[in-house]
Amino acid sequence: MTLTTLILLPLVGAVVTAFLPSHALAKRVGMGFGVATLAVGAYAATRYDVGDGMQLTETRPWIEALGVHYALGVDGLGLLMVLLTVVLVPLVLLAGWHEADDPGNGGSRSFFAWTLALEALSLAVFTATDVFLFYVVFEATLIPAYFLIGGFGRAGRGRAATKFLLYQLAGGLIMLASVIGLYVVSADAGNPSFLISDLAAIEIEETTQRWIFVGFFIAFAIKAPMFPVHTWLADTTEKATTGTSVLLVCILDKIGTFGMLRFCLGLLPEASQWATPVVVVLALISIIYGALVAIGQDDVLRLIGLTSLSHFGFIVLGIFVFSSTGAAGAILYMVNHGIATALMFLVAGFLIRRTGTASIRAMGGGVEKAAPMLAGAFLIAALAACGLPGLSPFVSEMMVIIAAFEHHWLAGSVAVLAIVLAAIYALWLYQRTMTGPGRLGSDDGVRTGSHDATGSHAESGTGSHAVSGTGSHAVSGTGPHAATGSHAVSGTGSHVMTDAAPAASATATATATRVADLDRREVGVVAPLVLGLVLFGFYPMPLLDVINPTVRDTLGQVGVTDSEPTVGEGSTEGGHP
Amino acid sequence: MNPLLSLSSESAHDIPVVHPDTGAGGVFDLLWLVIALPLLGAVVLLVGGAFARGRLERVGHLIGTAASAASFVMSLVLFLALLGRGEEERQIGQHLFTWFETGSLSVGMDLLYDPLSALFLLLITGVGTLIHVYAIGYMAHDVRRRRFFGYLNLFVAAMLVLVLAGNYVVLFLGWEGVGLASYLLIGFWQHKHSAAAAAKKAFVINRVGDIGLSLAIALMFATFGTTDFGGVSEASGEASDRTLTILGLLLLLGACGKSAQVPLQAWLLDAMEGPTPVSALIHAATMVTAGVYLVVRSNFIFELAPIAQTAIVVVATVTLLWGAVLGCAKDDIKKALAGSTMSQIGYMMLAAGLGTAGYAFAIFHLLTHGFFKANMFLGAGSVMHGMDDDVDMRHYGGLRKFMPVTFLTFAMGYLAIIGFPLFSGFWSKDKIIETALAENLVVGLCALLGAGITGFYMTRLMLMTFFGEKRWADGVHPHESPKVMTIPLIVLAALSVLGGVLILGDWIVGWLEPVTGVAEHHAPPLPALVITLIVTAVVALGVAAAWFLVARRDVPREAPRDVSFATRAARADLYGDAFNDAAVVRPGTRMVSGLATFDRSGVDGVVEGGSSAVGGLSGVMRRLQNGYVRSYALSLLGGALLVVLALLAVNLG
Amino acid sequence: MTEFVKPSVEYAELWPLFLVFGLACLGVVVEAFAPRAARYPAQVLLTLGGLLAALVGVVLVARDITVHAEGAARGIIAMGGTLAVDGPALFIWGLVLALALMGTLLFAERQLDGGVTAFAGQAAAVPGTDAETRALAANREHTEVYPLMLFSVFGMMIFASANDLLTMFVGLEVLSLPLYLLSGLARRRRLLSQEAALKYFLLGAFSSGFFLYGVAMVYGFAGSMQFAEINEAIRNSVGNRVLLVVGIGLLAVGLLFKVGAAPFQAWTPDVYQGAPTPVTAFMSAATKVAAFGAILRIFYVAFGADRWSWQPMLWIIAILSMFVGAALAITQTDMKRLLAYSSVAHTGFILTGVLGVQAAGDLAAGEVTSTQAVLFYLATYGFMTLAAFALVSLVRDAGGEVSTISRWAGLGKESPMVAGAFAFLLLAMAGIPLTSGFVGKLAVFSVALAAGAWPVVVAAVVASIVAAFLYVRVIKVMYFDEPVGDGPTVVYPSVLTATAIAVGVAATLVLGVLPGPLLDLAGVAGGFIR
Amino acid sequence: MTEYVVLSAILFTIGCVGVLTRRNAIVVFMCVELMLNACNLALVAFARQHGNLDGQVAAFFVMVVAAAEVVIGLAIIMTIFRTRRSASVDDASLLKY
Repeated sequence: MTLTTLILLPLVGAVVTAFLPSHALAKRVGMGFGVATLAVGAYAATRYDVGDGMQLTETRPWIEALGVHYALGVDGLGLLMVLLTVVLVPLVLLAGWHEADDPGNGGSRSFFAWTLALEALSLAVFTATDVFLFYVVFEATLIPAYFLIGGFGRAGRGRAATKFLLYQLAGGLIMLASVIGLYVVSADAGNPSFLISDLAAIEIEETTQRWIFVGFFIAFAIKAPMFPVHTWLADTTEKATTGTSVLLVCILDKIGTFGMLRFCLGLLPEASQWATPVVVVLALISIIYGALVAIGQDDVLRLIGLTSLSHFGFIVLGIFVFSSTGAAGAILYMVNHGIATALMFLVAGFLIRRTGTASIRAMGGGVEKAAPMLAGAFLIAALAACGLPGLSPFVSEMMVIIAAFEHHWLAGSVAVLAIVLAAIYALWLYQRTMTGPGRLGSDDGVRTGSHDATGSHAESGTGSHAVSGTGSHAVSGTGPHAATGSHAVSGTGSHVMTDAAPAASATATATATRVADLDRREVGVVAPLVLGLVLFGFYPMPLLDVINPTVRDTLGQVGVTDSEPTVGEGSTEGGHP
Repeated sequence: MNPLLSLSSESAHDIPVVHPDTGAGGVFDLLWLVIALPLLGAVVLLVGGAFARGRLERVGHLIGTAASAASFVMSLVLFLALLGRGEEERQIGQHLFTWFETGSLSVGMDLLYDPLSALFLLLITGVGTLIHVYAIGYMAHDVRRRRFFGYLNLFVAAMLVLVLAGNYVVLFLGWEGVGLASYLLIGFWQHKHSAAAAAKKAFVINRVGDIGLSLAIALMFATFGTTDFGGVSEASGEASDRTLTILGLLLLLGACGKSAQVPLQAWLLDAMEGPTPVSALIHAATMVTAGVYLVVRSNFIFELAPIAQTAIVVVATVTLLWGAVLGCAKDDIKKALAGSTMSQIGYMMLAAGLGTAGYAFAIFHLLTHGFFKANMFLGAGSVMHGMDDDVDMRHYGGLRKFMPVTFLTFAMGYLAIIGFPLFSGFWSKDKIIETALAENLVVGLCALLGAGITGFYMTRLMLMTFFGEKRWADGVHPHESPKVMTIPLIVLAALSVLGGVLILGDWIVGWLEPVTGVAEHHAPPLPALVITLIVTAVVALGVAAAWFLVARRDVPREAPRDVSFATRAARADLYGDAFNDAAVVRPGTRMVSGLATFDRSGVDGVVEGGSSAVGGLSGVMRRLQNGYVRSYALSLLGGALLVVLALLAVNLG
Repeated sequence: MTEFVKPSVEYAELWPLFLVFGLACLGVVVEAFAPRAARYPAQVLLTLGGLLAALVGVVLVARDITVHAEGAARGIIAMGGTLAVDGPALFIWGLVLALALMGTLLFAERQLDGGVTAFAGQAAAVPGTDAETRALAANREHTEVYPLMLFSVFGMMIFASANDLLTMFVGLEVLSLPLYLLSGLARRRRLLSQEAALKYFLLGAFSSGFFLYGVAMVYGFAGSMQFAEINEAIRNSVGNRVLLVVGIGLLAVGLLFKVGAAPFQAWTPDVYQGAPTPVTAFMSAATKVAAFGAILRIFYVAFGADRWSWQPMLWIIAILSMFVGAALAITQTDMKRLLAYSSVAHTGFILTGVLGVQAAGDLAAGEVTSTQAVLFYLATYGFMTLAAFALVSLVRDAGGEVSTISRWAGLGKESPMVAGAFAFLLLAMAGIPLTSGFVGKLAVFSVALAAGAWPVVVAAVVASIVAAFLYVRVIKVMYFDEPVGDGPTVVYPSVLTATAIAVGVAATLVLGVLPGPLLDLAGVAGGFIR
Repeated sequence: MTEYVVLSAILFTIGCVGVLTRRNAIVVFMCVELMLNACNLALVAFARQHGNLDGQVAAFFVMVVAAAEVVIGLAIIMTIFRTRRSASVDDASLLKY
């Protein structure tokens, strides 16, 4: 019942939240449900026994006429995805505490309700062990996602939401054909059933398997997303709020790669191997293409969205090279990408809320000076995106690259190019948004073009105007920063805050727009993510301990064994006897 | 292979196998502390700022320095302990924890402490601590000094990880860690566009090198199933020549990035945007030499990959001349020094590329260079400090009277680098040129030429800065730096002078033998003493040339424009940036913006186009629904015909 | 020529049918003799009560029905071989009656339009004349609609259970004729309504001409109108196959016309738009159910032995319907027309199920049969369509219903309940899981795939993607578009319409989440008898 | 025998063509009736051929149904005519696209 509770809790939360009388109350209650779900998720994790296959299972017939069961269970992969979901959702809620109440947005009540609904359905997706149930919740996640995209965010979001939904529905319907195919196959085998365990036991004829594989794979490729069916991604992340983007990219899109592991590899092993060359090439294209296109973006959120294309390329690559290193790397990457990209999106969201624009050019940089913590968090996210060792994505990226290299040297060599491209997009982004003197850094910058809007914001700010000097090299007179708590955004729409700095520094030559640093709530959002990045960067073994048995089982299903090193005995414990 | 470039290669049996002793016990159990101390310092300084900002601002620099100093003490203790062990027992391993593990892949957080690491430890923590002290003064007026020390500590910790790593993945961790620290420190004043851009450029170019290192790691896993130095060195003999050559070239690519070797040299001069202590520590003494460390550390691969070794020698030779040429043309004191750094690292790489015979000298030169170049950079910083941060040497002149301590310490460094007899650089560079000549004549001559040019540009720098007329603007009041800055200078000057003692009795060669193996002796074409004399003579020529070209003429405040092509080229970094721009950046930018457009109109266009095509079709079809009942009836009849014909076709066809 | 035998009438099984017919006749009598004021309550109560009783009757009959002589199918051949009361027939009866009940609720709704129903005060009065004005002023309304509807329901029941061609033809006409009239009785926009009636009538008559000619051809082939005998004749392949094939084709035309399959769909949008919305709701749902009952019966029972000859034809029709419906709906600007095209697309999907018939031996134990799938789909479709049209009737301004889609902008904010329910129904039509539409699609696709009709399934998937677009578009308009000018308001209906909507939405939800019982029921309904 | 069927086919075709070409609703309707009668002819002919009465009975039924249809049809057409003063089917084309 643990898993049912886990799914029902946020679902009930969504319904309750939706009918509460006030937004403020809805936020508290919604948050409460989010945290409670986190607690249940943590409890489920404690009940999980590493290396024991599918666990916490619940199976009861649902639609007997179709052989459908309400069947839940988690293996290592599922557990990690569940944990990722339950951790990220409260953070997203916390990060979007004020955002949904902005004029033009749909209000916090519905934001919280939809988010919880999405959480519930995502959890169901990750725990479903019946193909039908999986498909049902897989598609059902689209509804809350659709309303989250369409209801909150920037102008043009309705169109983006429609595009998102259609793309996903298209994928889902194609998959439906394959789901039905599986059903027919199982019926022909004499036992119409959708249970994964039943289906896995069936030997599916090769041609049929390939067709079914294609259906599944297209759907998952759209979900993941992969080149060339990724174009919904950038549009969506560009228009939606960053919280929504986190839910989409960090949780929902994982369903794609999750499905590839669970269904493509698990149920259709021969077809998966048959498709490997094509999939690997597509993954490599995604890796490189995503990174290149990301470099060319001006919109922060679009850029971040496209980086995920590159990262999902890595995950898919890891899955389809069929080695334990690759698969484990891919699963680990799914977790790490979730953390890293969540951080990136949320910090970018904080930034955009302050500057009032998502255009890199219009932002003009210079944020670091006024908001070092914001910039620091952003930098950590950027470095995580480019796979810096010491931050968690490195380990997974390295594992995938190693596995790809072992698969074919060319695959590894192409994939590794991404580390350069990632450095370019991540650091160039950082450079253009955070560094430099800022858009009001020079005297003549004050009255030029699009800067006016924010310039007037600064003027209308109520606090004392802090002025920073840029005279000599050693000066960046930001002054001692007041305690972060005092920076609470007033919510009146003026996001450009002034800082309490000594008037003495007013002798400097140029004024800078003051962007408030992270406040306590925002630090609360950022800190766990940063902590996770660093912790799992240095010590990912807790995750890998959960992942490895799952990988072993999955690859056992496929029936491949790892290639041996060409020389040496490859001592497992390395050079320490 | 070109006979002129052919190098001898030793047979496999005399390459020492790395076989660390993990049960050394005693003080060696605390090996991890060397890294942990500065790391802790970094964490306290960077994260602690969020909690106790005010108090930490006041004592942050002291904490940072103390962390570094403690690490130095630790290194010293370890070094002494290592000295106390037998020659065969000087490889200490420590397994901290398993970093990641899956299937057959297992990477431990392993440390390896051996004679090579020991020397690096001393260099990093020793010079590092001195630079910390210096920075207390240098950064005194920067409001973000706490953060600066945090970064410095981070750097020290990462660099220590790099040199203490027991396998290539951990090495990569340190490798990227120093890259990060370098990025943060180059861009420390990131409100300046140039600093931010330089930081990014450094990181990105380094990443190109990292491709090599990453792939090397992948190849090692594929080949050996491990990246432990022990495992790889044990099994390297069994790998195919091709694999080893590729492995060597990949490692070289990595080394090129980190050590600013041609063709990945372009970032180093820009990196001078960072505060001067950074330039001294990272971009002169320690980090940029990581490439040399990598090559020496990977001797068990390179010894079996002669082609890769040849490649190292070629790259190193080109770089040592390239850097020297840049050094001649730069008016920016730090950039001139940076050119020199490139050139000197070229020497080290050259020595490392020469194989067993050269490893020890590479490390020797690395150490002495660490001393004298740090010394000179800090000296340059001291000059800038007195000159209101002006870096243009054309605005200096005659400073020796105003900053005597700086001048004297700088002079020690100067004499060391040009190889003035008995100064540290004399010993180390001489050994390299000697070995190079013994191995290959062309390379040796190039190295000799480089020594001459070094003499020229360093003399030029010296003359423009400390001699001649004063050329600074009104309002600038050159003055000596405070004690906290000059004391490190003095210590480093002393080391610059005395660094040569390491070679006494070939101590360093013997010390490193457990790592590098015993070199076969190749007789140089001339007696060693003659070579030394020739080198000294060439250097003297260079110095003399500088004297005639610089000291005997007025130095204009503005750089003359009508200069020879060679000068122009050298000023433009030998068109390195221009080449990168034309070959990579601009096509890259075009491709990226093209792709971005393609993504929107091409890939997405298919989707959007598909949907609008359906919409258009729908719009056309809907016109058929024209409201006239008779045309509906017609369509009905048509449908009936269709149905009947279809049936007839199926049944009777 | 045998001597005349008085046919036995199986009252025990047929009484719901007769009850409906009797009620209809009674309704006419009421109309003739009851005072005007009493007619509305009398008719409504009579109809509701009667339909409810008939529904209960169907359930009772279904419970008691016995296994037919040959094999697993249950039911009896009644009325001297003209009617077959078997599982599918009873299922369809029940469904039609349930939909008719909901339809009656909509017919009786008076709160939406200022205290009168949606039907013209006096259909004979020319629009714009004094007569009309007087009729309006007197709040007159046509109460004949109830008996008309009952006749139609009667026709549908016959249609679905007809066991010979002639009965089927009679059923077809009995169900159609009242609908022609009902279409023309709108209170507002009478010109459109009358035009719809005319078109429906002319085309309907035209298509019954084809149907009848088909009857003649098949009769010519088999020498009998009885389905069982036709089947025998095909099995033994006596007679002229050309006659048979042409006959099948022409019969198909008549039936496919009724379900609105392409290329016989031309009337659907016009009639759906022009007819009074309650009528549209009723007829879009119930007619399709009954007509598919007839299609299943005629193709499975009469032509079942000749499956291979008509399946390709249905492939084409199914694919055409799905694409024409989905594609044309995209550019519609009127909600009712949009729903009409959507129903065309649904026809295609249902046909996908129809053509998924397999020999009993090819089915695995427990596998969904095509009959089961189609019946289930019909149930889901009926409820959601009816509720959707009912919801359309709530969105109004001073001029009556507002069915222009663009004017629905912002409805999500203004009336979350109505917009939410409508969005839910649209999602169900799109086939999103957790709605009945999904299970229905799954069922029909799986039988088609199992029968090897994978090209149709592929086409269906593609068409579903296209169709998804139009549903999503409407949701987008309601939720994310800014309202332009004075938007329409949502008029809150009386308990009647509200009940109908609630039932429809609830059925859509329940059948989506727990489709098991109904699927089992459709399965238990089992095969046709002959 | 065949002749009757052919004749009925011809009549049916004439009816079809009439529906498609004539504008007057009444005439169109009469063409439909013609089609129904063509069917009747065929039914009767086949009944004769097969030697059973089913077809003849059917013909009677068709006539009854046709009569009912006439009632409904004329009612609708009349209403339209009264409203529009025209019985042309082409005039009633407001509902389109």
